[in-house]
Amino acid sequence: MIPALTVYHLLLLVPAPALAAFMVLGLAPVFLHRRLVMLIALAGGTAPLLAMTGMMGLCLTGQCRGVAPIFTLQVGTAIVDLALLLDPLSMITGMTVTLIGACVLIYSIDYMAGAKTADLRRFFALMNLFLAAMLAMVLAGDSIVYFLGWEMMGLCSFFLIAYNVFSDPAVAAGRKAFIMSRIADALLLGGLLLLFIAAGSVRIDALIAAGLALPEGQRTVIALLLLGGALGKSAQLPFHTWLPSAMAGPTPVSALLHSATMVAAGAYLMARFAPLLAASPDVMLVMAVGGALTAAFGSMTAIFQSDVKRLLAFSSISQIGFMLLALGVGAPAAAMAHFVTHALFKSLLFLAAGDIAHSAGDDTSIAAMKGAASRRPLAFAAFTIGAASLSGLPLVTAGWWSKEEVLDAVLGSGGAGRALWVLALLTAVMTAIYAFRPVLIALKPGPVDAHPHTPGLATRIPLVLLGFGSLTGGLLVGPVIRLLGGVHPEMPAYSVVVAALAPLTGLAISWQLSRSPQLADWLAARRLLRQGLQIDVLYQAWFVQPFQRLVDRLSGVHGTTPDPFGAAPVTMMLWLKRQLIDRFRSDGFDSGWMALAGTATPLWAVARRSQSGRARDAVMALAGGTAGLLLLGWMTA
Amino acid sequence: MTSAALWPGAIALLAALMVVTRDSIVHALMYLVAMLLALAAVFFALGAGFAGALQILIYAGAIVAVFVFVVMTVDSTPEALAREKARLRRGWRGPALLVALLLLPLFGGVGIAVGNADPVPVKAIGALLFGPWAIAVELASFLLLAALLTARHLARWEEKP
Amino acid sequence: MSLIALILLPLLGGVAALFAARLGNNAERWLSVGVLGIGLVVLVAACLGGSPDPRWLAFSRTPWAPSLGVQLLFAVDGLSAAMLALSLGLGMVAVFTSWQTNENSGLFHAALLWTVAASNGVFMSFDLLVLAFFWELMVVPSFLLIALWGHGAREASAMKFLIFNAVAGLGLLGAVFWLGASAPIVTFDAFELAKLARPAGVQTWLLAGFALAFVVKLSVPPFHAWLPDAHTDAPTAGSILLAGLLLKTGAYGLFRFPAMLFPEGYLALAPVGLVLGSVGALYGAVMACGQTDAKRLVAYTSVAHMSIVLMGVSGGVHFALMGAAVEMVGHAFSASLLFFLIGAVYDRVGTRDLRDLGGLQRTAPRFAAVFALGFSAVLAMPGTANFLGEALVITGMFQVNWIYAAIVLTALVVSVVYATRLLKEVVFGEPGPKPVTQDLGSRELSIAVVLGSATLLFGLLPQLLMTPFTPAVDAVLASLEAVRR
Amino acid sequence: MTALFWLAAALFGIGLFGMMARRSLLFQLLSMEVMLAGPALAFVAAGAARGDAQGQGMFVLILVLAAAEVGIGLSLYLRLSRIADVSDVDTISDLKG
Amino acid sequence: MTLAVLPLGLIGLAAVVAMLLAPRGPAAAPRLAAAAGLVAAALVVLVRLPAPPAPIPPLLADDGLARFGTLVACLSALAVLGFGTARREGPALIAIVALGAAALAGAVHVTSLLLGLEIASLALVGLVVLPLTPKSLEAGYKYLLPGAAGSAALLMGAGLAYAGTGRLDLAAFHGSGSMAALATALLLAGLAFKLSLVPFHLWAPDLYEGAPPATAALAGSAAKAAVVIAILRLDAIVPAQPLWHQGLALLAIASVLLGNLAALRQPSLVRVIGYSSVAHSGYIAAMLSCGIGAAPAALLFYIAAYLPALIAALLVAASLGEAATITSLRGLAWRSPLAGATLALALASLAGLPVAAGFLAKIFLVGTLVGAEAWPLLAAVVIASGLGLFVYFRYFIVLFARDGCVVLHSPPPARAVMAVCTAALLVFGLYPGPLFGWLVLATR
Repeated sequence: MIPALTVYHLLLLVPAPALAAFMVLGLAPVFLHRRLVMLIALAGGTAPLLAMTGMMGLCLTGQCRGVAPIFTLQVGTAIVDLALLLDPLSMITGMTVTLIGACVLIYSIDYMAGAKTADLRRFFALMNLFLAAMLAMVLAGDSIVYFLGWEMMGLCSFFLIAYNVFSDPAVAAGRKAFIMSRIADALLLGGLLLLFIAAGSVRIDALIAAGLALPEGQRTVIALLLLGGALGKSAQLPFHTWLPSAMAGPTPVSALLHSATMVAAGAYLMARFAPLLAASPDVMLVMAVGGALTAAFGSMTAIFQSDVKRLLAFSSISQIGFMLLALGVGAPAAAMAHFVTHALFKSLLFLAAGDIAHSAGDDTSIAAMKGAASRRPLAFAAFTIGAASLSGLPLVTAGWWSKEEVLDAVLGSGGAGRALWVLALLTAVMTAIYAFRPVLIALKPGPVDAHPHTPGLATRIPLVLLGFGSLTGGLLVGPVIRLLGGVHPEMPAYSVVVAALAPLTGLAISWQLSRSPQLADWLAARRLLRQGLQIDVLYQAWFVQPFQRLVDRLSGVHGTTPDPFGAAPVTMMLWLKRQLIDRFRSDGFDSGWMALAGTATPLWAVARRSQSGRARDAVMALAGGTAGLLLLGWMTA
Repeated sequence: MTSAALWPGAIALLAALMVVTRDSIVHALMYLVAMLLALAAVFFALGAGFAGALQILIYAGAIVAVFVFVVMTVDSTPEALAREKARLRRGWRGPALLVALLLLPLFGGVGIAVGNADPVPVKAIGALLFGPWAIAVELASFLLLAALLTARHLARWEEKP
Repeated sequence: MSLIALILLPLLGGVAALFAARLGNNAERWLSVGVLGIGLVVLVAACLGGSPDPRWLAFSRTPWAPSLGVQLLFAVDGLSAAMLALSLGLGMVAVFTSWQTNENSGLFHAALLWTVAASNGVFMSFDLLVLAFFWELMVVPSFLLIALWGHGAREASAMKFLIFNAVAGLGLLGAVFWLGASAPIVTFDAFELAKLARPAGVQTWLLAGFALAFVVKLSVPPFHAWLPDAHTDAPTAGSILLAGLLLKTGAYGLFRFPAMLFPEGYLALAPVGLVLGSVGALYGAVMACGQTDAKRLVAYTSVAHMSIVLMGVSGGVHFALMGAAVEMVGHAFSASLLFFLIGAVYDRVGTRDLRDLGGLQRTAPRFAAVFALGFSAVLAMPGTANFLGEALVITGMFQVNWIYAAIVLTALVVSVVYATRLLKEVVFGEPGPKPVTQDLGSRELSIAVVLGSATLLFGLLPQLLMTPFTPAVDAVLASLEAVRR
Repeated sequence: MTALFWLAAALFGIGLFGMMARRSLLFQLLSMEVMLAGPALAFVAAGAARGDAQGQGMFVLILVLAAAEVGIGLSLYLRLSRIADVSDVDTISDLKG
Repeated sequence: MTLAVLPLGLIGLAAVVAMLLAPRGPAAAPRLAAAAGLVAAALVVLVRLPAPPAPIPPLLADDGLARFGTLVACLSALAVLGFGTARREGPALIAIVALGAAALAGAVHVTSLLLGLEIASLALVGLVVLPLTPKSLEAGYKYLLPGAAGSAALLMGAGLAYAGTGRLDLAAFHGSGSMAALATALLLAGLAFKLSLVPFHLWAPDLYEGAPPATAALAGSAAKAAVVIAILRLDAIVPAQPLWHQGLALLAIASVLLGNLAALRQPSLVRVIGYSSVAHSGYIAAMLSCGIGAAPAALLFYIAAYLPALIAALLVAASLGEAATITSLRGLAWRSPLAGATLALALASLAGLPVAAGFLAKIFLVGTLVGAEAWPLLAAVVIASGLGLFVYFRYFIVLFARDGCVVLHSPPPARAVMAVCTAALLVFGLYPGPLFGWLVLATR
């Protein structure tokens, strides 16, 4: 049953170290010293990067398409064969995930120094489990391992958001995130299973082939289900409300999960099933328009945010909107390129923001960033590079190259492409505005460092690494697109110039905003916009409260279960008792059995009274019975 | 032959009614004797001489005699009689209805077409009782034995159970 | 011959436990564990020992009361072997969990062993009268377990449990006797009766009798009223047996006999099963969200999971049936794990009210870790047997009708709501008024780890379950196929 | 002949009425006698109509039965009269419910 | 011909000898005499099992039913003797009741039917009033008086049947005219009284409470079994009358429901057993009304399963001395395991749950009803068994309660009878093969 070993079985080595670290940290019942915990976590976090670079080497030297089967199983007529897959898409995403993962874990060694050992163990165990799950999903060659990784990420995100178990908002945010992502998982599971029925096998390529062979209507349904799964996981409209509240988790979690890797899983899903989606144009259109709208909505709401982490959260929503826009217009290569660069500069922004917040006594509001430039020069510089790359300052930053690819792809896609291009440009401007607001505020003079201690080496290395990546990442964009087989469309000159001008105008507007105080107050006043058009409140009213009312009615507000459906037989009997029996005034009966025998007890009282104990009644009963029988006999003779 | 039996039958019916409705037990007992004798007359009319004789000898003689001994113990003071009459007044409608309900089908359903045959000689009854029915007579003796044992046990004077 | 030992051993073991209680120092506990252990060994030996009929792992037929047409006809295939192992294994877990209860522990262990013996009987016997005998026998010892060692309004709940199941059993009794008596030569051998053709209308009636008993035992709404009370007031060991074992007998019965004996009836009543199951799945899940007592919450989750099993069984397609079988095993482990853990909290804190619990993450980290395992199992997280079962059922439902699949998916989503609520109330947050002071002992931890790892084992290596179940599923499909055409 | 059977039925009815209506134990015993007279008459009449000895044979058995019942009835009456008000049998009813 | 009557003769002899020894000899002498006679009679029946039937022409048959009836009568009388509470005339009366039951079981003629019934009833009156306490006297009175009315009704029926057909064997009730219908109605009324079917049942609970438990056991076992056998014989001849089956069905539904309902909250155990005897008569009547007459083995098995349970339960009640109420029974299983186990098993058997023979009895009951598709009856039986479960298991729990200070004194023979009854319930429940086989043979 275990197939012959091939070189691709090395793929198993990529998620293995992280899984091993989780096993040791999470489940081993032995006491681990604090330093040992950090060491294991670090090993578990960085080893996948090495393994992945090994696989990248293999991929670059030509054999970039290989499948490593794990085991096969016969279920009825279908064959269930689990396998890992190495192809350009999984290699690029894998490399990004391992790189960002390593950086964040190194950073969190220093960042989480304050936590107790037990909590630290739990934190690192979950981070490593997340890493293993994400890598499992990325490298999965079949839908079962894929879905296993997909759901495990949701579970880790719940536990990590609710890491600080004592703060109720964090736990509530965790529950909200898990429930909404579970809705998405349900849709995805539906789609995958429908494909499994059609394909009779779980291999993704077989699924896609079977999907293409399906009739038009069924294929659209499956594509919509997969899209639903992607939208939910990547916090796109209409499933976006959980991401801003997920910021309640620690910053490394936000950096790794809720910005770079997990939320982009939706885009990866769409890229993985791109051929199937391409075959249903209307779903592509929905994805493109949805992506563009989410991008615009995300960037617009980000402008009005008062907390830097929520600002970055809305920025992630917006940037992933860009990726889905690119996928929607049929350019998965551009989307994945933007995914790589976005992972780099967004995690940089989060890590830098985290360090600045540390210096301001863990207050992540933008106002608290005043004077950050002087307090934490390196973090400030990193944040500035990140912001530049996010807004896509021309030529100098990685963000520019990948956004340029996306904009070109949108423009070149014809049809609705032109309108979407204009919307994308407008979003680019707004992105620049919200990106540079915190930078400009940080330049203003501010209070001295709350607890002065120069950040350790563990904080500085990731910032430098990611900063360098955000700047030179652009060089990677070309080879990535070529590797993914994307075609570089020839664009008219004016599009490049306009794309370059957009971030600059955004920077200028942002400069104006930081200068005039009344504009700043106007911004602060816009509460409606800050809460993202209060869609969250809307969901609360439409979905959560009615569900809660239903639950309370069914199971009783204080939980003493009337359980109407279960008690139906008993309530019916009680009703019958009231109608038929209560006319006989029966004497008292002890309460212990009342609940159960309530229905039968008055009947018993009637029966008992019939037992009057007088002999004459016995004879009368006998006479009555005989008369009855005689009449019956006489009639039926 | 059956028409000759009708008159004593009517007397028996009347006597039975009186038995049940009298206040004093002695009067009731007297009417019971009258009923039994009337029935004996019916039996003779029907040619069942043996049955009639038995009726007079054992039923009217022995059983009623036992009754008389027991009746002696009853105090028939005037207020006891009044109480008895009052009780009867109150409670007779229910039982009367039940009995009427019971007799309705009986009267409706009963119908004997067969005529009358010559009287049955006593010898035939003896042959029957000590022929095929011998076991029945033995069993009857055990019935009486059981009654004897019970009566003796009940009538014991000293309290020792 | 050895198959009868699987019943005699626990029965006589129970009687012996009654007297062993006087010897003191846990004599009856080690006796019970010993008996169950030997039972497992006998089971494995029987299964490997091969049998005359290739279809069955082990087969034994011994005439018992020829005048009545009754014989001890035991046959074990993959599904029954799994159920028997489950029954013996959970019996052992139940014995270990109640290592402290010392009131009349002789009768306690006797009742435990008799319940296991009775359910072994149900899982093995193919003579319908013997099946009915063991079916009704299961009720009495579990009634004792709840009534004497339970807490709260235990007698009322025990009585409710007894009346619901025994009266429902009447349906089975009537159908069984009439089925046997109407055969040309009076016999209760299920295989012979399966061969006799019967008109569809009669089959539906008979199946209704059978199904009533099984569905009430499976606790699918509206017949589930006894489950929450029985679970809330049962002792931990009782809950484990009730959830892990008794519910499974209902599921096993629905899996095995309807298709074999009444194929047309099965096809006629399948839609009813599907509708009942889908209503139950949603109703159980929603009810679970509203509970304030932890055990009641888990009880309602059992109602939901068992309704999904009912849907799987009435699906009539390969995936649905296989999913139902896997879900039966998965739910046994996950429900037992959660009941065990909640029982452990109750022993320490004295209350199961969710409003008073909490803060276990800080005070009992080991407990929190294992509870997370149980949490992910009840949540049907991929990698657990529950997910495998439910995913297969959903696939089956897609083949039957996509609405049913949508309902199971919704139930899957709602399961997150009550699972996270349970976790939030028990593990997260500030410790309640009576905090749990001392973490899980090594005995308790080993039990929890065994149950948890079993769920993961069958989740990650599904072939351990699926390959043995395939012949059972194929048999059901074959009998349906013969009729469908 | 049918008139005789009506009479038998009537006697049986009157006996039954006596048992139910009268409150005194002795009257109930008397009514028992009247009641048994009914079937006795029926059997004798039927036997006579057919000229068959079995009718009178049954009469003998009924006689035996009546004697036995009177025996037990009266001795019970004497025993009960010591412990309860035998003139009103309704008072003898502490076994009930 | 003589061999068939030998058992009856032996029991009669035992009765007479016991009567003679009663006043003078040592207290145990009458008991031993009666027991010896009964054992001898039982042995004779067992020895003659394979022998061909040797009926006594008009009155008594000697087929399987008669032998089963005689055997049951002897065994239950022996068990009641085992109670050890019968004084002075007790053993003689017990023997006479056994004689009556044996005669009734064999009766194929109106005379033997009447005599069997009356011997059993009047001897029972004697046994009821044995302790001469006010309660027992009242119970005796309440059994004698309606009993006399019942037997008069039966006689009236027989008279009409004889008038109509001129025959006195059981076939007299055959025929479709109104005379035969009225005769059958009166006959059914008489027999229903003896079976304590509702509305003729009012004497049963009072008798079970007032009389000593030994007498109640005898009434419930020997007398009832013989009446059921008599009805079985009639059922084979009489069914021409629609009244017979419809009447039985109506009586059955009433007794099954009222029997269980009235016992719901009864504090006293003996009264519960009284009501359960009414209910079980209802179950038996239900089976009879569904034409069990064709294959009576199931009904005989029902009796064989019901009797030990009834005797065992009453035996435990007897050995408790003062009234066995739900409070005084607490913790019986821990105080004296044998009595506790016996009562628990008896209750489970009456409720119809496995291990005890009652389970198979319930299967036959429900199976017959389903077979005859008598849905109203089945509904009544289902509701009744639900209520019954509640009644019996309310006592079942109390047995295992931890508090409670019940004291129990039962002489060795009583403990032996308890053991025998428990063994009987277990063997019939777990290994019914041979018994059912013999019953099928007996009733072919």
